Amino acid sequence: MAEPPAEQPGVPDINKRWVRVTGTHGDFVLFDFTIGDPDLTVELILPFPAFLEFCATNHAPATVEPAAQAAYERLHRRSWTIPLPQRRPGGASDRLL
Amino acid sequence: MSIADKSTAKPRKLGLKERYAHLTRGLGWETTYQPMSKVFPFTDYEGIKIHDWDKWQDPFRLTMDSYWKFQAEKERKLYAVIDSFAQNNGHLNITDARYVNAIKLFLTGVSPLEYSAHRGYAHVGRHFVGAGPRIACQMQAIDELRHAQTQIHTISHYNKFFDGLHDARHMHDHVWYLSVPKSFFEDACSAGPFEFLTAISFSFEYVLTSLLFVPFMSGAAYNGDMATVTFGFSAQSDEARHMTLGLEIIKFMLEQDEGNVPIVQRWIDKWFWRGYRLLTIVAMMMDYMLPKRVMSWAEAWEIYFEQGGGALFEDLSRYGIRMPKYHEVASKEKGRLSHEVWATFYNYTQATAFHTWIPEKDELDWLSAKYPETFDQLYRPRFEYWKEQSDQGKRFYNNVLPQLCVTCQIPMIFTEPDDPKTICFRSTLYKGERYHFCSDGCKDIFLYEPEKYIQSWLPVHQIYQGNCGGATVPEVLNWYHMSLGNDNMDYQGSPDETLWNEWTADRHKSAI
Amino acid sequence: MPVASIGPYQFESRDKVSNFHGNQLTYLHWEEHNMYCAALAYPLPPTMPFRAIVENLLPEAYGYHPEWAKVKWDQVTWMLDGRPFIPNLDASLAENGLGHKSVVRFWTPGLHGIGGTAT
Amino acid sequence: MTYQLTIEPLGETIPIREGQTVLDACLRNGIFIPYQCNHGLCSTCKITVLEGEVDLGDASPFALMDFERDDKRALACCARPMSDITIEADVDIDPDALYLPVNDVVGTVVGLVDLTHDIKGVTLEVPGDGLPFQAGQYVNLTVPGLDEPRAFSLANAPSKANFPELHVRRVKDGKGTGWVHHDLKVGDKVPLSGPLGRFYVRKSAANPMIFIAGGSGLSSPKAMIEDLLEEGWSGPITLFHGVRQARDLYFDGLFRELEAKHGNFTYVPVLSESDGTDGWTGETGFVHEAAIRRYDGVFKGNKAYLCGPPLMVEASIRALMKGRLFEHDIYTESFLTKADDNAKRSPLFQAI
Repeated sequence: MAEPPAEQPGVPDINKRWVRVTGTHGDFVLFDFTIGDPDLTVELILPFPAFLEFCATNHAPATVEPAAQAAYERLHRRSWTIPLPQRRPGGASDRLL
Repeated sequence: MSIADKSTAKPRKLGLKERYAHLTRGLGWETTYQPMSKVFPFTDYEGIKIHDWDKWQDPFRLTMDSYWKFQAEKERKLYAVIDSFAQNNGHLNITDARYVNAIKLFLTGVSPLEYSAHRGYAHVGRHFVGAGPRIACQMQAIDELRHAQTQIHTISHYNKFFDGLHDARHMHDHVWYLSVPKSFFEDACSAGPFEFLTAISFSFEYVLTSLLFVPFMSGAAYNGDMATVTFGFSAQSDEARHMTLGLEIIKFMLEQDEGNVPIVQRWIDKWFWRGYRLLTIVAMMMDYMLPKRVMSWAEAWEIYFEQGGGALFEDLSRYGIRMPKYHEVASKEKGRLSHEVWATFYNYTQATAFHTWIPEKDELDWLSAKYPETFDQLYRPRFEYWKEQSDQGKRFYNNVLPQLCVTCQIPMIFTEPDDPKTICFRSTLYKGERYHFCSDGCKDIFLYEPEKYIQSWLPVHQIYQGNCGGATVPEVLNWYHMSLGNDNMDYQGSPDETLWNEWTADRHKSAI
Repeated sequence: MPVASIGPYQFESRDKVSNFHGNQLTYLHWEEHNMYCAALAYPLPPTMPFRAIVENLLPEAYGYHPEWAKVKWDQVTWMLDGRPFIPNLDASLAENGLGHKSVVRFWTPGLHGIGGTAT
Repeated sequence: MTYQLTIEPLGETIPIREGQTVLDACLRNGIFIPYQCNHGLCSTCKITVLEGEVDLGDASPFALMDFERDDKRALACCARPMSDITIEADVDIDPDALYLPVNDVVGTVVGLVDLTHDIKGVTLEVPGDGLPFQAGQYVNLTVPGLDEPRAFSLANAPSKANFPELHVRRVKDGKGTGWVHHDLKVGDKVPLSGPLGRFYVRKSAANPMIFIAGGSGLSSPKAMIEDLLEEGWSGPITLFHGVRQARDLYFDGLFRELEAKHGNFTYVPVLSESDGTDGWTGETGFVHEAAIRRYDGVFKGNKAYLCGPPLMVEASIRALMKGRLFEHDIYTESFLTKADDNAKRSPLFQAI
């Protein structure tokens, strides 16, 4: 890969990505997704398996807000007992979080 | 110690609220050599009575000074990210080139609305007597302009590689299905300032916008479209401010005068229905256009309207405001909307500035699972039949233009609320002429202000009147600035698909 | 009050019949066959015989449909602008009562679309 | 080590211990800074440090961005003083708030009386300065064996700061109220913390006042009205007290006496379950219905104070709003029990 462009002060590194779980809704995970800089944050929603896949694809470490912790863990536990809808081959590992 | 002692002890600093009031309220004054009614001609005619403009609670106390600072910083980072994606060929990271069709629809259908919103807010920002709402509107006008710009800049990267993105502004003003979003905003912008804010700030930005932005942004992110996610950064962080303006204008009108209540209710009814009809394309985007899907339209409707909106209208009922009229029709339609609309674009793919396709088998299965009560019973056989025919070289085209609804301008494709097999026909006579509607919601809106809607620029009728470049498909496409065989027709066999296959073939090769 | 406005607000219909060069708009819809997503819009001369709709326009538009060949024309029921209607094939559209922007819907008994799904 | 914390725009200066967060110091001194998560994530409690140094603590980079740190912004819930400091916070300047510090005191039970069949009146004695408060505020009471303290409104006039008075209704299966009703004895020592809450009379507004109380929700209005009448408030004051039956009324005699003595005070007891055989000739029905009748449905121009169970408060808010009195002029203290308040609310209203 080519050399990254010369570092400018404060230019966000787009390869740095984070995920912060803010809540759940049924089987969906609500989360903030950040690229490079906390200013660049967007609120997203994905079904739980898609969420895991998304974090893996983006190499984004995830944190869970305390208020969402219990609900998120419930979702996580349930995902072991309910059949997951149509996982695509090569999808993310469930063990990410 | 008494309160009086304290206040004389030392002159206290102004609070943020007071300081903001001083920074804004001074911008309004009583005119002397011209009557106020001449300087502000739009404040009374809608029937809204305001007794005390100072009762306006600034929902978001942001000064221009800090606004510039904050937005400039955000924008700087944003454009750095956009550049970075362009340099890294970000378009190669999307799941499939089919996805870009959602972006084409967004750029031609939604981004121009950001610009319309800019114009609308700039206009009403001039016409409110109160300095509070005036400042809020002016700030939002700038936001909307920034949103339009950011979206155009971001999507311009895709324009280098894919068809259909080359002339969004022209298309928005000409292409048949884009008259739906265009007329929606022109209806709002040609209303008075109070109706405009009810329409856009409240009904659209507050009640319905989550249905557009959250699932759309999630779909973009999940499908690897980080370019679109970048304009999400810009837009979503402003949304919170816009939503508070929507709530404040409603509270303000409802509290200022009892007579405002029925007017506001009628506007909420009207703009709920108009907004809901506008979101039809979002339903289709979510269920059909994302290679990897986020949630079904029905699920989004349940989460964002039935539950989220339910809580809001429960609170509004304290003012005597009820749920928007025909909300129950929208809920009855949630299992059909996206299917009816995608089938419509499949009917008229020859005149559509994005590609259409029959969903793959796993996609049909997803739809069957998400719509257990409607999809297999009503729509799956249709798509399977079309697929079968297409495979035999007999692709279905609808060669006759459809009847349109005079109010929402969508083809009259929607079915009876209680009978999904029968098209819903509604009509009325006004001054001896017939007018047709897709629903009771659209008919009610017409009946209240017929003079406004008898001017509707209905694309089908305009073609027949000879105002759209000619009478043949190539002539009309030419007038649309659409390139036959490139911008329109099926994804299968399109230049987009060919190019994508080449790229991904290269990718596979270089991986080995 | 037809519209809230700051002054007189009177406009002519943008779709008045005189804008259609001697034609009038007619909407045709084959019920229970929603593969065709909406009623079809045609600019037609009011002097045209109704037969031309049945024998020319409809087959051209709907002929693709696998059930079209099975339509039993003697059993078809019609509705014009919301009222039951029996067309006189040899009379003109105007003589049949079709005006500007009339809607003609028709039902073909026994034919309920592909797989009975109104497709 | 203790520093001085000055809060602008109030101009109030309060003590803050080393290691104590700015938010904690403010709340403990009756200064309400809006906050939500209380651990550095949500940024609701963002402040500006005008003078002095703070340790920003564990504020999330999401909630407090770099350029904001450069601009001397901080999150009150994480910031700890490193010197005397002056901050500016988004506090509403409320001319009626006294910003009294929260004290932890121990009261001795000096009076226990059955006010009704299910409401116990508890009078405590707190020596020294007592428990200064603004009429309408509440205290937290530590109940043996319970982790969370229980909140009770103070029913005495603030002039009797040495004798805090609480009205405790027996909640079915409620551990805290059960303890008060069955175990508490005269002479017992009870740890209290207070005053708390932002429910107090907006005297600066000078509007006529309506108090609507339900059941044991009479405690705050009693303190507020006694306080107003003691200091010679001359504006109209109307108290509606809604209960089920005549046996549920208490301090009925006191309020009738006050009504006779003060021309500006009106007392309206309302029975919702009067069956006509009890000889009751006063108002019947729900308390908000009585208010609608008395005011002919028009509430504009008043200030309303509502105190009681959530259903009563909600019904009263609706009645007041229908009578054109809105959020700005309505103050509420809802008595939530564990089961209440799961209903989803929109952000349309902040205070009611």
